[in-house]
Amino acid sequence: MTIRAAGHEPPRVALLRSMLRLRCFEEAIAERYPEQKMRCPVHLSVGQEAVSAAVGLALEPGDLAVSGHRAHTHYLAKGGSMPRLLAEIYGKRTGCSRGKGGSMHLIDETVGFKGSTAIVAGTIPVGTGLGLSLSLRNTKQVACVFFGDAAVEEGVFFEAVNFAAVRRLPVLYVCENNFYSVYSPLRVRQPEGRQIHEMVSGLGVRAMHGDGNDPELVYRTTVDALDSIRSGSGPAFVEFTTYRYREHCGPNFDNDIGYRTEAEFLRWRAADPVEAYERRLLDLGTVTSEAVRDMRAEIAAEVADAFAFAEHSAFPDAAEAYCDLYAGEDGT
Amino acid sequence: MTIRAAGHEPPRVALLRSMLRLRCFEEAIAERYPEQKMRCPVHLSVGQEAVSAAVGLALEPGDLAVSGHRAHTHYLAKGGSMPRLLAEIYGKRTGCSRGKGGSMHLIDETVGFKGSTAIVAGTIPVGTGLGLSLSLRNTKQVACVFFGDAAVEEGVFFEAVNFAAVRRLPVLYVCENNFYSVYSPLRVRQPEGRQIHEMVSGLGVRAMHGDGNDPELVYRTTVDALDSIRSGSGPAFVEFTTYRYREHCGPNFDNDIGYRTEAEFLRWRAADPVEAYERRLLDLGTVTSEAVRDMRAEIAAEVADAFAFAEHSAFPDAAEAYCDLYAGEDGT
Amino acid sequence: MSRVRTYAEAIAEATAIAMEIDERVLCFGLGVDDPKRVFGTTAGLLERFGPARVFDMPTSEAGMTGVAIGASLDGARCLMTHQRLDFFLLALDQIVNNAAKWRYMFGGQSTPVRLVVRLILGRGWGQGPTHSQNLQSWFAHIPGLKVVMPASPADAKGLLLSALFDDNPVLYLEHRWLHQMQGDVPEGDYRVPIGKANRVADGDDLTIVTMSSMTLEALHALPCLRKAGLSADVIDLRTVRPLDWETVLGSIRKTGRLLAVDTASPTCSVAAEIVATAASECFDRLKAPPRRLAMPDFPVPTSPALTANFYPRAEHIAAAAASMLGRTIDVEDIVASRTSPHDVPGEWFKGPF
Amino acid sequence: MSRVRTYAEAIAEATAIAMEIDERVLCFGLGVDDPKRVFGTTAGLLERFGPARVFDMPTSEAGMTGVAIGASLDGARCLMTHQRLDFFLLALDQIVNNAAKWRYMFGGQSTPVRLVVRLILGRGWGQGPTHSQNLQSWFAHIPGLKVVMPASPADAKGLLLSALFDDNPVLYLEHRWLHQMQGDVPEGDYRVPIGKANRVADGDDLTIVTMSSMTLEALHALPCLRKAGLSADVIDLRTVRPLDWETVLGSIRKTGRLLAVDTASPTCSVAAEIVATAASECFDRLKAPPRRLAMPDFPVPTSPALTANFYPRAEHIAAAAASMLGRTIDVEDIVASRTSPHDVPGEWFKGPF
Ligand SMILES: Cc1ncc(C[n+]2csc(CCOP(=O)(O)OP(=O)(O)O)c2C)c(N)n1
Ligand SMILES: Cc1ncc(C[n+]2csc(CCOP(=O)(O)OP(=O)(O)O)c2C)c(N)n1
Ligand SMILES: [Mg+2]
Ligand SMILES: [Mg+2]
Repeated sequence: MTIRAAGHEPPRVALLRSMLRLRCFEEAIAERYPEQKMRCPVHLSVGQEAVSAAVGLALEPGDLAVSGHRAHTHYLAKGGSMPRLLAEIYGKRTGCSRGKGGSMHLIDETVGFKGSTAIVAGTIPVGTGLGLSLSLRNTKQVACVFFGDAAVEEGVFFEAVNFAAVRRLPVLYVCENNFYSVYSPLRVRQPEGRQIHEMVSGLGVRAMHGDGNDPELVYRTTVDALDSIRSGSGPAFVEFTTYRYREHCGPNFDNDIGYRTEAEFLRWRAADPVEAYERRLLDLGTVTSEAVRDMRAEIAAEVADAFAFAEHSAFPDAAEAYCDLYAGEDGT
Repeated sequence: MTIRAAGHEPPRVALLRSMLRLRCFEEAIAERYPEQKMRCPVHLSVGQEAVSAAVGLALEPGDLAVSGHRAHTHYLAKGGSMPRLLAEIYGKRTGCSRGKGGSMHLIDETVGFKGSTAIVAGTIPVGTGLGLSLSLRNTKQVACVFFGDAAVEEGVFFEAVNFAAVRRLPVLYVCENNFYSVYSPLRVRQPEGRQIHEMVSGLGVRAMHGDGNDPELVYRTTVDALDSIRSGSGPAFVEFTTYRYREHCGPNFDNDIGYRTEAEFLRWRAADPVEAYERRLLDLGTVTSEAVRDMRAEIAAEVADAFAFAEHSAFPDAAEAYCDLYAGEDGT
Repeated sequence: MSRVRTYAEAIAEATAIAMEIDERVLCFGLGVDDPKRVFGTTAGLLERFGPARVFDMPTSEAGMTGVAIGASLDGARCLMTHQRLDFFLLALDQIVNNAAKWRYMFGGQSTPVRLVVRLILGRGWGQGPTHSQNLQSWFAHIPGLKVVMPASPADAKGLLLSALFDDNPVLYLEHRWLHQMQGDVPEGDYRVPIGKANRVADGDDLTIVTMSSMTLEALHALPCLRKAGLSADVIDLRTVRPLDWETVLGSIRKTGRLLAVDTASPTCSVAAEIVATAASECFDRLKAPPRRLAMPDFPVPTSPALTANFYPRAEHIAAAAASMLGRTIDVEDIVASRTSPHDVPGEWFKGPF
Repeated sequence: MSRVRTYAEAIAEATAIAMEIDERVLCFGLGVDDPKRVFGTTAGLLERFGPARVFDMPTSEAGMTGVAIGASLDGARCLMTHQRLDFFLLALDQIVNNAAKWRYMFGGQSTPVRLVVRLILGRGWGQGPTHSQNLQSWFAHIPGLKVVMPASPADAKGLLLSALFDDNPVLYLEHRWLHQMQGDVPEGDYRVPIGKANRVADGDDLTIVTMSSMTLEALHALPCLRKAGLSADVIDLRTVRPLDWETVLGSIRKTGRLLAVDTASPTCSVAAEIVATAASECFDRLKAPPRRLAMPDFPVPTSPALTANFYPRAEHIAAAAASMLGRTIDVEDIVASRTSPHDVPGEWFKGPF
C-alpha cells in the first residue's frame, strides 16, 4: 500500500539540507576520483539522495543501521562522520575503518551505523539479527537495513525476512530500487510484472512503496513504517524507486555503453530530486534562496574540510595490516 | 487457487494400487528395520502416499524428477525399481546407487528419476536446472521437484523459483506440507497465517493447493499444473497438505514424546488416505473387494521379492569405496 | 570437584553455566528445544532459561548465521547448533565474509562477534556422503576464525565455556561418536583455554598428533605399541586454530617422529598443515619422514560394507606408528577387543540417526 | 599456429571454440552479456551464440549453481562465471554437497556433472577483505572436484577447453592481474591436460612450486637469483587438484630444496600440502627445510598503505630462495624495475574495479 496521507510533518529544511549535502559530497568524490588517490572501488548514490536523506531523518539517533556496497549516503545520513568516511576512502589511518575497509566497509557505532559490507545482501540477515537482539532487550529501537533491488534475489534476503516475520522483529527493510544491478536490468533477474513490495507482502511482512525521489513521501512512508514497528507489529519493508546517475562503480557517466539509454537517463535527470525539492521549498517559501545559498556554502566548506582532513591524514603503517584480527590478547 | 472441477479423469484403480503398494512397502521397512540390517537413516512416507501416487501417475514417463530425504515413495511412483531401492537401503551392490548413497541418495535415470539428496532444499535448484535444459531443448518434458514444508525456508528455494519464473521454465514444484520439520511445527518456522502457496504466488509463479490425502484432487491439480507448464505458461507450484504417521526418521511411532499430540495423530489416522480411497472405490463399485484382495496379494509378493532380492544380494567389496569418484580414466 | 558426565551432558552443562553467568547468551538452532534436544546436548536449557533464550529456527542456515552475527553486534552471545556440519555449508558466506572479517575490516572498532557455532560431525550407520563431512581445515584456513575440537567430556565443557566467553567467532566441532562417552568433568565455570593442546600420553619414540575422536583412537593404539616396546607422545590438539605450535613442535623435537592423524580428507588438511610446519620448523630434528593418517580422499559411502576400513582407527594408527619405527606389529588385539559393529559408536546405538 | 593474445581474450576464445564444438555448452553468470563482458573474457559470445546460450542471471549464486548442476544432468555443459571468487561462498553447499559428490554417491550411474565455474581472484586497488580471497585449498580439499589455476594466456585457453570437455565439475580460478597479460596462444581446439604441471624454468639449486600469478612472480625472481649464481626449477602447478605429484616430487628429488608459493593464506593451503607431501615422500632427498611463501594469515586490507608488502612478489621469492641456500641477495633491481604502483597490475589500470 502506498502512503499518501500526511501522517507526520516532514522536516523540510533538514531534508533539503541533507540532500544537498549528500549530493555535494558524492559529486566531489566523482570530481576528484581521477586524481587516483582514492584507490578503492566507489559506488556513488548521486541521483538517489532523497531516500538516504529522508530515511536518515526518520530514524531516531538510537536506531541501528547496516548497508551494502553503495553506503556512503546511508552512512552520512545516519550521522556518520564525513571526514572519517573520506579518510577511509583515501586509505588513511583516520578512516572510519582505519584503512582496513575502504569505501565498501564502513562503520560508526557511535551513531548506530553498525557496518556496511560488499557482498550483495550480506548484511540483511545481520540487520535482522540486530532486530532480534533489540526485541529481546525490549527497547523501542529499530534496526534498519539498506539494500538494492538485486539483493532481493539472494536467498538470505528471504531467510532473513521470513525470520523477522516469524518473530515480529523490529526491523525496517529499505529497498532502493534503481532498476539496475550493475548493468543488468530487472527484466533478466526478476519475473515480468513482479513488484518487489508485493512479493514481500506475500512473505507476511507489511510492505509499502513509493517514489524514492520524493523526499517527503519517503519520509512519511518511513515514519509510518517505523511507528508500526515500534508499536510491536513486526517488521516492515519499504521499496523506493529511484535512479543512479553515474556508473555502477566509479565516477563516470556511462549511458553511452549501451545497457541503458541516454533518453532514460535524461528523463530521470530532468526530475532530479535535489533540484526539484529545492525548487519546491523555494516556491512554497519554506526557504529563501539566500538560505539555500548559505546552506550550499556551509556544505561546500564541510566537504572541502573533509577532503583536507582525508588528504592530510597519515597513512597507516604497513604493520597495521597485522593487527585487529582477533579480539583479546595482542589482537592477532 | 484450488482446482475443484474435474478436468481430467483420474486413473482410479491405478491410484489405489499405487497407494497400496507404497504403503505396503514402507510398512515392511518399518517392520523389519529393527533387525538392524538396514543400517542407514530411513525417512518413511507412511500417511503421505496419496501425493506420491497421484503425482507419479500424473507425470509422463519422459518427465524428470528429483527429491529430498523422504524420497522412497517419489522414487517408486516415478517408476524406480523396488528391489534396487531396497537393496540400496540394505547397502548392497545391487542397490540403485550401488551402496554409495543409502536411503537418502537414490537415482534411476532410466525412469527419469534424476536423484534425491539429503540436504533440505538441495535439489530444488537442481530440478530447476533440469527445467532450464528442457526449455532449451524445446521438449514437452517437465522437471518435477518434490520437497517438504521446511524446504521453502531455505534461500535456494526462492532463488530457484525466482529463476524459473524469470525464464518461464517447465518445472513443477510439489510441496508436501505435513506441518512438521523433524519435531518443529510450522509456527516456529514460518509467520502466522502464512499460506505457502500464497507466498509462492507472490513470487510470480502459478500456485495451487489442496488436500494431499485426496488422491483424485492431487491428480487433477497436478495434471492441471502440468498442462499449463507444457503449454508454455512457465513453472507451477502445488502444495498438498498431508501427515506423516511415524517418526521423522526411523520406523517408530513417536506421538508420545511430546512434539505433537496423540489426538492430532488419531484425527489424521482416522481419515487415512489409503483406507479412505479403498472404501470410496469399493463404494463406487470401481473395484471389487476381490480385486483389492488380489492387488494386495500381488503387492505383498512384490515387496517380499524385493526384500529377498535385497537380503540375498552381495555387499560391495570394500574396495568399491574407492571408485566412481571421477568420470574418465580409472574413475578415481 | 569432578563428577562423571557424558560428553553430551558436558555440553549441556557448559551451556547452562554460560547462560547463568551472562543473560545475553542465546542458544538456538534446529531442534535445540525439541524432545531429543540435539542428542541430549541442550537438555534442560529451555526449562531453565525459557523460550526467549532457547529457541528453534526456520531451516535457514545462511540467514540464521547472519542473524546470530547481528544479534552479537548488539551485545548478545550466540550459540548456534547444527545437527550435522554438512548443513552449515549453506552458511559459509556469512561465517567467512562477515563473522571472520568483521572485526578486522572495521579496524577493530566494532562490537565483538561473539558467536559460537556447534557443528556435529556425523559418522557411521550409513550417514553417507552428505552427513559425514569433516571440514575443520576449511575453517582453520580462514584468518579470523577460531576452531576447537574437544575429545573428552571435560574438554567439551571447558572449551565450550571458553568459546562462549571469547570475543571472536568460534567453531566448535563435536563428534557424534563421543556424545555418549563418559569422563570426569569438573564442576562450575571450568574453562579449557582455546589454543592450548593437551599431551594425553607421554612417550619417546614418536609424536602422534590428534584431534576429536582420533585422540581416543590413538589412546587405544598405545597398549599395542607398548607391547612392542614403543612409546608415543599423544598430543590432542583441542584447538586447530590457533594451533598450539609450542606443544606440537616441542614434542616433535623431542621424539623426532611425527604421525598426524585427522578425521578429514587428507589434501590440504590440518594434518597436512602439521606435517608441513614440522618439516619446515623441525627439519633437523626429524629422524624419519613425517606422516599423516586421514580419511581416504573420497566422499564417505553409505553401505557398512564400504566403510569397514574407511575411517582411521586404533589399529591403523598403531600399524602406521610401528612402521615409522621400522617395525610391524600385531594389531589383532585391538580389532578383537571391539564388541560392537564397526559402523556404530557402541552397542547402545541402534539407529536411525 | 600461435598468435599473441591476452589472457582475457584466450578465455573468450576457448569459450567460443567449445560453444562451437558442442551446442550444449551454455555460458552464464552476472555480466557475461553486459557491455564490459566480465573484463572482456566473454567478448563476442552473445553475438555469436545468442541469448539462449549466453545469458545473465539473478543475483542468486547458490541457486544458479544448482541450476547449472541440473542443466548438466540433462546433458548441458555449463560454464558459470563469478566476477569475484568471494561471491561464490554463497554457493558452496551446491558445489560440495551436490556437484562434487553427485557421481560418487549415485554409484557412478548419473549423467556427468559437466560444470565449469570460473572464479576471478581479485587483488589490488582496494579490493579489500571481501573481494580478494583465494580459496583454492578449500576446493582442493574436496574429493570430486577438479581445480585449475592457469598462469598464462595459452594455459588459460588450454585449461578452459579441457575443463569444458571434462566430465567432472571443474573450478577454474583466474587472476584479475593476468587478464591483460599477453602471450602466444595456439589456434583452434587447443587443450592443456588437467592434472599436468608445467616446468617453466629449469635449475638445480631449488624447486619453486607456483600457481597462477605466482608463476610470473617466480619467473621475475629468476634473473636476480641467476646473478647470484643460483638456478631453480619453477614448477607451475596449473592444476591444484588432481595434483601432478610426479613432476613436483621429481623436481624436488632433483634439487633437494622446495619453496612452495601460494596466492592464499598459508594455513592448510595448497602450499602446505606440497610441503607436507614433499616431506613425507622425499624426506631423504631434502637438503634443507622445505618452505612455503604465502599471503599473511590475515584478511586482505584495503588501504594501499597496508598492502605494499602484503602479497608475495618476485623480490620475496628471490629473497626466500636465496636464504634457503644460505645466501642473502640484493633484490633492489626487481623493485626498481617496476614502473606501476604496487596495487595495480599495470599502468593501464586506473580503477575503479
Ligand atoms: C554475492 C554478490 N554477488 C555479486 C556481487 C557483485 N555486485 C556488486 S554490487 C552489485 C549490484 C547490486 O545491485 P543492487 O542490489 O540493485 O544495488 P545497486 O548497485 O543498484 O545500488 C553486484 C551484482 C557482489 N558484490 N556480491
Ligand atoms: C540444510 C539442512 N538442514 C537441516 C537438515 C536436517 N533435516 C533433515 S530432514 C529435515 C526436515 C525437513 O522437513 P520438511 O522439508 O518439511 O520435510 P519432511 O521431513 O516433513 O518430509 C531437516 C531439518 C538437513 N538435512 N539439511
Ligand atoms: Mg539496483
Ligand atoms: Mg514437513
